[in-house]
Amino acid sequence: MLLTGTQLESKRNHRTLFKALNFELDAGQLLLVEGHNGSGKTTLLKTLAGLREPDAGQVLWEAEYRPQFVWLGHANGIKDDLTALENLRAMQTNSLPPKTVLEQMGLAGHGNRFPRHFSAGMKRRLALCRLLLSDAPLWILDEPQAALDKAGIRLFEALLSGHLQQGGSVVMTSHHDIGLEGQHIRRLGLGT
Amino acid sequence: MRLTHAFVSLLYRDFTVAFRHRNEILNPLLFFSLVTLLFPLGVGPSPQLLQTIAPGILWVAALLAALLAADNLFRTDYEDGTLEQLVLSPLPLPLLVIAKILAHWLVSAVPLLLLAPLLAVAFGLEALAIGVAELTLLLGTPVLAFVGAIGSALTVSLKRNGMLLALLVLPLYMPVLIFGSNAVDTAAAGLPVSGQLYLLAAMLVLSLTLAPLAIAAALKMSVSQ
Amino acid sequence: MTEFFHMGGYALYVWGSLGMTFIVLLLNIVLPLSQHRDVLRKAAEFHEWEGRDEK
Amino acid sequence: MISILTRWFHRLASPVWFYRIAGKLLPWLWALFALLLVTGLYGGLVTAPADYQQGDSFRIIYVHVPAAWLSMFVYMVMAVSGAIALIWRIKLAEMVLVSCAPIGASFTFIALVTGALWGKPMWGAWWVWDARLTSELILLFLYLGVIGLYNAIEDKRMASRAVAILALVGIVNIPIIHYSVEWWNTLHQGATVTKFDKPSIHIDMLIPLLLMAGAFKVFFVISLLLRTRNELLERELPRQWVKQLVEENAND
Repeated sequence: MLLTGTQLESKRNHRTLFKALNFELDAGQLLLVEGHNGSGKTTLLKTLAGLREPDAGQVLWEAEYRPQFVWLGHANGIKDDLTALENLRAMQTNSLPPKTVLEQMGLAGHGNRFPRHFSAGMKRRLALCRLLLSDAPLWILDEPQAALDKAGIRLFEALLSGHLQQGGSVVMTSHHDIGLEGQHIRRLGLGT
Repeated sequence: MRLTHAFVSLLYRDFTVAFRHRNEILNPLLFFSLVTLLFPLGVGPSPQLLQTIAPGILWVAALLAALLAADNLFRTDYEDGTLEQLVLSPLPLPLLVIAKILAHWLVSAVPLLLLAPLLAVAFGLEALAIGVAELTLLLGTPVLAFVGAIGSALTVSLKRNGMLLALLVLPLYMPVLIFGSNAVDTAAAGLPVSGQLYLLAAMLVLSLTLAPLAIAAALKMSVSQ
Repeated sequence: MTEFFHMGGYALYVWGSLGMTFIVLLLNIVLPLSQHRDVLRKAAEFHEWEGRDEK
Repeated sequence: MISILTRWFHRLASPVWFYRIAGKLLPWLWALFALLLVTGLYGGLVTAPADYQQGDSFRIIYVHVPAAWLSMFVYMVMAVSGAIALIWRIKLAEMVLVSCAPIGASFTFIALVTGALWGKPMWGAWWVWDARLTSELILLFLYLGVIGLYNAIEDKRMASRAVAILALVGIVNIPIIHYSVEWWNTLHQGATVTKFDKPSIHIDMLIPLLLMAGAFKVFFVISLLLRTRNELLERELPRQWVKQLVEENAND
């Protein structure tokens, strides 16, 4: 098992976001975290990413420590004052040419423009380039499809299935349904 | 190798972002000169008086400019999500923090160093005192940047934190102010200033080694909000 | 006795310091005690409310 | 030996145990405080001879000096519990850290006001830029910074971590601030001759001073226990043991 969460609990002062949470995730699988707004989805993802410590319980990794992973939060993690290509070079950890990644995400020709002038959907696509610019086996994504148009969502789902087929794994939250065949997906409901 | 590459590229990136906001680089400078301008209006134009209080004024103005600049050191990165990515980077956060603060210092404090002599002349300081003032500012402003960054990292996740940042950081600025302005005073009186300069240098080394650890811990705390 | 209170002419300063000190000390006892009462009341409300949920 | 220590250490961390122990200790501490205070004050105000130079106004040191000592001691306790909270994540250390700040600020305030009240008769000025008083004033701002930061962050666990970091940064800076102010003061010595160090301490002047210092330290522990208990109840409100506590409290 790549990742197992045992008896996880997280609180903000007295408000318990989640309690006694158990789940597992194996390589090649996607864990879809669902729940209404404020049910602690983002907090759970931050706990998995190590940005935040759980109040109780623990996250166990197959290789005792957290593998390399890509994090995508609500915020895009891109600088409005760097050109799209400069942003890509900043987030890059593998050696893929940024220009081809830009084209792959449907942003061809915008390389030297500033994200400040991009639409929300284009900014999200630029942020999603982070997934292609890293060989990390694990993706932790917080509502990656936010602000994406239909074509963008299809593009993103293609990325997902490609990553899963290569044995990668994903933990993500989403309000849209995921257009993948069911066998890869595990679901985890919060705030029931 | 990956570390120096990341260090340099982060430094370069922050530099380009700052340069794309050229007008914002002027803010600390305008603030610095305006504050120094206030004192003659307040205490009167008599040259002897201005000459004696000039070191203090220059240093208090530099202190306040550093405090003002410290506030938006991490704020934009926090809002656009790049701070999260920086904290999650596999490279040691304290070192990346040093790169960020070095870029911040180059952009906000170095122009100040160029402007200070002009204002010092306006206050009637002679060449030697101005030279020493430059030296103390050169040694002191990085300390102000690092200590300001600790306060900024602790309060970046808070909505309105202007006064709190000043309350946290100004007491820690006081030793730099004491030795900085006094060194210029003593130089103006023609006495040796090596003692003060060594102490400023010691504070610089201390903040260069310890502050990044506190800043990294504070950023991890702020990002987890 | 009045000689004692006179404090060699410094009565204002000596008794002023002592008085001020004890006011601050008193505050450091009275405030926590009243907070203690408030917290217990808050806890009582919380648990009493909690109790009604379980029934 | 180690196993006893670690067991004790972990039991200390369990809230119920701490709450009960604090409750038992308080009456004894009150008795000790009263004893030390009465003997200290009696010694300081009655038996100790008047100072040949300052007359009876020197008696203010029986409040000023213990408060100044304690204001430093409390910051150190704060920094140590901050370090424990950061390194071992012990909740109780976070609560002690947070409860120390207001007490430290109060004693710094006492030291400042009594310092001014002592300075007035001797040098005719309410405020004297003396090295010790100036350091004390800066220490007050350090405490206010800690209190300000803690109240500015809503999530109490994050606030405690932030305050722990600030307390450690503070403890590193306190010696630097102290010696630079000391140096700054001797440098501008020409302005006002301020000989603020304690007058030549005669034995029956010293005993009450130590008694008063002891009384203040015991008082610090009392106020700390009271505040930490409140912090404990606040944080552990939904817990079962708080429920029983409330019920116990209701019927007696």
